Amino acid sequence: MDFGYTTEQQDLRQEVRKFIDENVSQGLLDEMEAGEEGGRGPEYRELVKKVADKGWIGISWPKEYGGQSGSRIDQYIVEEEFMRRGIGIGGAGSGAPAILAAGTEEQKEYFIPGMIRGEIIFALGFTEPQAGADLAGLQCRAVRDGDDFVINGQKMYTSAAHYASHIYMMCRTDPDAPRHRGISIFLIPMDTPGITVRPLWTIQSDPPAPPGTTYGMPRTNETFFENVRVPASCMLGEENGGWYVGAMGLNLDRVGASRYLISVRRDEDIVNWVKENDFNGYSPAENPAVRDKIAEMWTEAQVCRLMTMRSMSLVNRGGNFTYEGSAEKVWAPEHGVKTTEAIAQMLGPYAQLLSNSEENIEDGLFAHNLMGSFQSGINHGSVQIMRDQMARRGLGMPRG
Amino acid sequence: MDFGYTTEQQDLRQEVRKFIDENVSQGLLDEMEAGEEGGRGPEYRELVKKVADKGWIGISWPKEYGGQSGSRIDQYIVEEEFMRRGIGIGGAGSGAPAILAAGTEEQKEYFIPGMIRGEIIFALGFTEPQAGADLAGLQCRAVRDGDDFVINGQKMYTSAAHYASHIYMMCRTDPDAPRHRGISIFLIPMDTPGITVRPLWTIQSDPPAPPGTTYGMPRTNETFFENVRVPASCMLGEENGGWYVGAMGLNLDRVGASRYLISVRRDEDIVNWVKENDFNGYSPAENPAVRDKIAEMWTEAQVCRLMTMRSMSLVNRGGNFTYEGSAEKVWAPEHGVKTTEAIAQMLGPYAQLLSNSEENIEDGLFAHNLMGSFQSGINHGSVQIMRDQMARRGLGMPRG
Amino acid sequence: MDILPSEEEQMLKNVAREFLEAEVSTALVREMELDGLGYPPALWKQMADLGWLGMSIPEQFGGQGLPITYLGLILEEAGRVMAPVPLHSTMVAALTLAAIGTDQQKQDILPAVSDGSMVLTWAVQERDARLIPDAIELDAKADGDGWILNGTKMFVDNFVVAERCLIAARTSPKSGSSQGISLFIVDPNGNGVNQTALVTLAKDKQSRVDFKDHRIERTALVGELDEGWPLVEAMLDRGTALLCCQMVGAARKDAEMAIEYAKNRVAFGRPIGSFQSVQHMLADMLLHVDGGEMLTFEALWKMDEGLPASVEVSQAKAFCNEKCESVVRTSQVIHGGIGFMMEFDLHLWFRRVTSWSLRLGTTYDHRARIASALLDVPGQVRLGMPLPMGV
Amino acid sequence: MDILPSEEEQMLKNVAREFLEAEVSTALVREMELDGLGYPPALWKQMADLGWLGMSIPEQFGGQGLPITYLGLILEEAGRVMAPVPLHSTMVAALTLAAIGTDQQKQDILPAVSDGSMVLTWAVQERDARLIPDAIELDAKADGDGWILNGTKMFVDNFVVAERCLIAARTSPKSGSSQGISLFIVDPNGNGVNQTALVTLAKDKQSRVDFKDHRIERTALVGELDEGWPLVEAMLDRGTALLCCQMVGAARKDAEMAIEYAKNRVAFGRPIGSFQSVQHMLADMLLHVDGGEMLTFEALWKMDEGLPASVEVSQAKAFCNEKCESVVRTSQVIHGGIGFMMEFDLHLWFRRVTSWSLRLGTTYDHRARIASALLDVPGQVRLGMPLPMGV
Repeated sequence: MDFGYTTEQQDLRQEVRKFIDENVSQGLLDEMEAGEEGGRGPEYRELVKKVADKGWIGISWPKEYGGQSGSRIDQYIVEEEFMRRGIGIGGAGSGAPAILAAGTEEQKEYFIPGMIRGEIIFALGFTEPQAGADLAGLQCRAVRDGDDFVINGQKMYTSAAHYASHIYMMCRTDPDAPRHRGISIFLIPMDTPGITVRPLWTIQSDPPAPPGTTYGMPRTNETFFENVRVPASCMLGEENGGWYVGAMGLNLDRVGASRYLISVRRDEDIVNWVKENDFNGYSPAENPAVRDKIAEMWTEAQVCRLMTMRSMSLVNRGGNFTYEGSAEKVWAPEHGVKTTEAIAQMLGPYAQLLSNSEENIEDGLFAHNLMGSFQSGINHGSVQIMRDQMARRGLGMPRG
Repeated sequence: MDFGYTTEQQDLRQEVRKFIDENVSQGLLDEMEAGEEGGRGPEYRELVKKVADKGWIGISWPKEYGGQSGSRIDQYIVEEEFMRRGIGIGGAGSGAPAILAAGTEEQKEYFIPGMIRGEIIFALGFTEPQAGADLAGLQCRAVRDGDDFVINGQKMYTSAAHYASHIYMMCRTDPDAPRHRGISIFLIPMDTPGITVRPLWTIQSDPPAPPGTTYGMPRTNETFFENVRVPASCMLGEENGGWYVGAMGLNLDRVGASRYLISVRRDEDIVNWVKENDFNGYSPAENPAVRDKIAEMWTEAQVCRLMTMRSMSLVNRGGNFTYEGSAEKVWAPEHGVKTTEAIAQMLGPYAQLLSNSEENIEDGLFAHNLMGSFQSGINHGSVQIMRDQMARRGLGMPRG
Repeated sequence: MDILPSEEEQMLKNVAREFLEAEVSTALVREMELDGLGYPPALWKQMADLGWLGMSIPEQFGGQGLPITYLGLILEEAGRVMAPVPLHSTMVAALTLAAIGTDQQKQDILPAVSDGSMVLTWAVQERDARLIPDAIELDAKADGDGWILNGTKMFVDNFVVAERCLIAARTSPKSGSSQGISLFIVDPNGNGVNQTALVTLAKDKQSRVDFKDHRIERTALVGELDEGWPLVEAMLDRGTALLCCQMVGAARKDAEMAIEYAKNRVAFGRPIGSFQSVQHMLADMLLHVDGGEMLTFEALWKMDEGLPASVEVSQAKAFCNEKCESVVRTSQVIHGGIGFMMEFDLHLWFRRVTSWSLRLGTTYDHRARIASALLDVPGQVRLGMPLPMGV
Repeated sequence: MDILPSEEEQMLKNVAREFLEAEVSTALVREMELDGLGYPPALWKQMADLGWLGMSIPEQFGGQGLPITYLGLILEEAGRVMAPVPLHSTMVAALTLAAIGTDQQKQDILPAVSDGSMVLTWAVQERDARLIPDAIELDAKADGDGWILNGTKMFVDNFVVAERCLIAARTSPKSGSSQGISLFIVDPNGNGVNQTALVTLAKDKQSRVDFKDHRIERTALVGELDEGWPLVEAMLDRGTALLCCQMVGAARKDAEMAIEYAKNRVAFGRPIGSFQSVQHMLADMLLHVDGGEMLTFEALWKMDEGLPASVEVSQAKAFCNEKCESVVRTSQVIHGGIGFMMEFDLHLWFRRVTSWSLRLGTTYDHRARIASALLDVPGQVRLGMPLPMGV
């Protein structure tokens, strides 16, 4: 058991922090808040280029595709530091692990270096109007036509679709096969004819959520596919084997700093806020009942962190998850909701005041958190489904 | 809406209290603690006689069978006051509502007056080794033989079997019918040949739990039936219609003071204890975090009380439950567990000390509560099953 | 004892629901979030015509003199549809005046409230938003026959449309006791009174109100000078209980939407309402709404009976703060992604209940009050019986 | 960073589990509940022979000098089978002496501990059982070259079988600071020392210990006179973390029994483990045990690294108090009625974990300590980074 980092890793962390202090401009932060391009505008692309030059994107990805063949822990450290400033850089959540695991040589050579340069960004096309929690119920069809596939259907909550270069999507390729067996994955350029993106504005879009908000997404999308013709080479992995590639991708993508940070940053925020602020002389930090709750939440937050460290340890050993990924995905989101609501009760009526209100605190951060916190218990598999998985895969319980 | 009691009802309550103060002797309390006869020894029988003379047992039961044809609310008031001293007197939980609803004239004439006199006490024979939560899975067989039935099988947790005069039991009378359709109810004298009672000592038996303990049962039983021959007149309700009689009985029996008091008395106990005691000068009541928790628990306890009042209101109007009985049976037991564990953390290491320990507090009450509290969430239908029922019967959700 | 609604109460509830569901669409609710007034005056007039605004105002002042539980039922139904009307703020101020105002004050104001021609509000909280005497700093300096007000009130409802506002002000310096606070009627349009809009989760009409040398006359005083705190507490209790009515009404409707959705939404080849985990979430929603409703109406009933009700009010609000919030959050969760989308209506309820859960006392505040009643007064306690009243 | 057990650690854990599961039956556990000594000396000797008693004792005193995390793994496995041995109390006292005892004290005691010939214990709590300096009232009055002890200690483990007991006593009057407390070694069999058995949920061997004019010599002092509180705190931290190991070990075994039962027990025609509500209960048990285990071992690891670990210890205990208790209660619930029966073994775990959750600091105590570290020292906090250390 080693809960610490090597000197080299500590140095790396300091170097990343210094880099961020020096290179993350107000312009970039403003750009990220604008939201229209999901923060991936020119300032972001400029930053990614610099980060890529440092060799920090996809540290653990193979050298031959532009990575460093380095440690997953190092990659995690870099991602964690960027994520703390609200900046996602290529790594976990990128789709790369699935491409590296299941892609053809051509796909790896095309996509991975492009992702490292920040030129390739995937929207995820999994959910559909009638297939949310039950992903395998998807109906979007891809029909083979010679060397091509023709895709028709609709994807929901394709959050990055308005700025992504590609979509990483699941389609039904064999409607007669059992639900999980007739699905394939495609990697398709967003500018392919027949793709239409319609914005879905979230309840965090007006007024805009301040930086550091839980979830904090102003926009997601519906994406429609009408006779979208793509070459068969767009398929990732085996035809009709997409469920397993997709599931693996989700599992691997889940490992990283983002999941845990999104749920624990507010614990730090409230401690730091109450230490340095009061309401006309009265501080909630005086109240032992509030203090008790803060300590409880802080402890739970540590468990979020430790679960992430456990997953990283496991991945770094080349091990497989049985339930550890699902465990993270139950604990952190539920903690996020609990602590958000607890904090609101500490702040009382001030926790109602939004980002554009007079008298708000922390630019309305805690109020906006209230609108977003429950979302992370729903996205990418609800906490209910995660518990099912823990019981079934982790503990061998029979299906109901 | 009327949350109060009439002057007559308030007077009745005072009268009952005065009666209890004057008539509940130390001898009776000692007898109840002895546990061997479930507290139903000579002192108890003496008390019941006096209570019956006051007309207080089965107030709402029909006059023709020895009751008063009075109000359910009055009956509830009497039961509540006795239950607060830990004394169950005929009423809710007695089996009488089911006999009144489904019994033959002879059964009513025989059982109800006997129950009022305290001479007839039922053990409940529902659960079996392989049929706990799933009552309808019971296997105890009753086979018709001329005008008799012959019973073979085993019942678990027949708590009153060692002092009861009769057992109120469910048997399978048609093994070929669908599960719920082949069950009948029998009312059988415990001294019928072929019945054997084996004690099952609970974890609250040694050392004995002090009065006022949650649950607090030292003993329950397994009861074995070997070729027990009874006349067909022992059957309650229709042959093979016992599930519905039994279910109705459980529902009606659930309404009363016991369910709620068992879960809220400890809230009063802790408030009264911390107000009047300290540990060498330090009182947990000084700690605002403890105070916050006490107030939270007190509020939840009020909901226990209000749910009972709602059920009483509904029953008194002659209405039917949809989910209200199940709601009581979720809320109160879960509250009981929460408050018991919360209290233990207020008292720290003292909450470990049992009834026979030096230095214990309240005769070890809070320690013994820790051993019993979870039980009320299991008995007579687990909180899980109660929630299923709320969702299905109350809200019309489809079965899984 | 019969804690279920009587026939008459049920009828009132049914009428109110029918009217409000017909008149208050979510489109109207959304429109009023952006409206300058925040309410449609025509609807307000209709509610007056139905007798709702005078429901609990004495008959001699144009009302019906019905128990506050009746008004509570109206508020519950108003919460159900999130009726965008200044009902809560008007009623809290009006009932306070009806209880303790001078005859002249009542004559001037209550009939106009009953007939829908006057909107009221009230203001207690300041920047230190705790509802305790020490947090009242708004200065009322004696000036001849009147007072000069200086200071700031926070989180004042509907100040922009109110014609009168009841405020708690400090007429004597802080002394550690509750003395020195007085209750006044002020004119929101008076000189030296400025409001600044606060933008809240509920997107309702809350304001910061700044008083700068605002002069009020002798006739503005409500109750005794320096003895206003108990009056403020009674007003807060009334306001808090009536806010709980809104919370419970809104949470129940939100739960019903989740129930409906769970019956119809199919996943894994079956309605999601057939999954035990969803069923248990729904069962808990029911427990929580019912619990909040019973606690709330017991508090209102005690007020009607003239019994002490502060602990009951705090029980209701502490419970609703957590449990109604849990209900609306759970409804969001059951609805999945669509609940997060602006164009879907569900968030209208979620945002309001969340906002209300943060107003008129946090869970911590109310529990502290309950604990004090339980622990700081000698004498044994028994659930369901009056608490010891102290020496 | 790799928070999973190393190969060596895993091997130790496996060996310990194999040995303990073979040697410690529930029959033995039940027998020892009634036994005068409360432990089987032969088993104790075997554990010494396996090197477990000297695991974290320095090599020069007969031990192996391995990190405390190794000892933690042994305690975890001991908790799993509820090994009825005075391991915890002996190790806490021994490690304290190893850290701060005089050479003579170490020579006298540690080799005897390592080879299994001496059982130790320690005593801090008194009737006011809070673990704060002000609660230490046991009086040590200077008397020539020694001290005279008068007072009472509570909740002392294994006092009946211990040959030495470390105690915290007051050598100077209370001053509001942590000064004036000293740590001593006492002989449980000395004159004027009397123990009274306490009967606990765990049915273990706890005592009240009364000192009446018990005289100790100069050589009994551990550390500096009047400066003992920081040493007591370090001892408490060690003891608390090691108790968490036991809790986690016992809770995990209890969870495993529930898992097994859920797979096999049939209701409604299917294993109860196929019901989603049961599955979710099991999933939560897993979250809770894992969480407690990771928090606990991070605390031990920090101790090994010589880093401040008090906050980590409090995190572990506050969490385990609630969550390990939840695990064993949930296991009872899943087992239904049989778990409530004396003749079924499950309650053995339930009673012990419940008892342990009440010892060495309540959840309130530990959270107050965490809150103080977070809130009372200036400087920004960041999760996973050292907290500000103050000025």
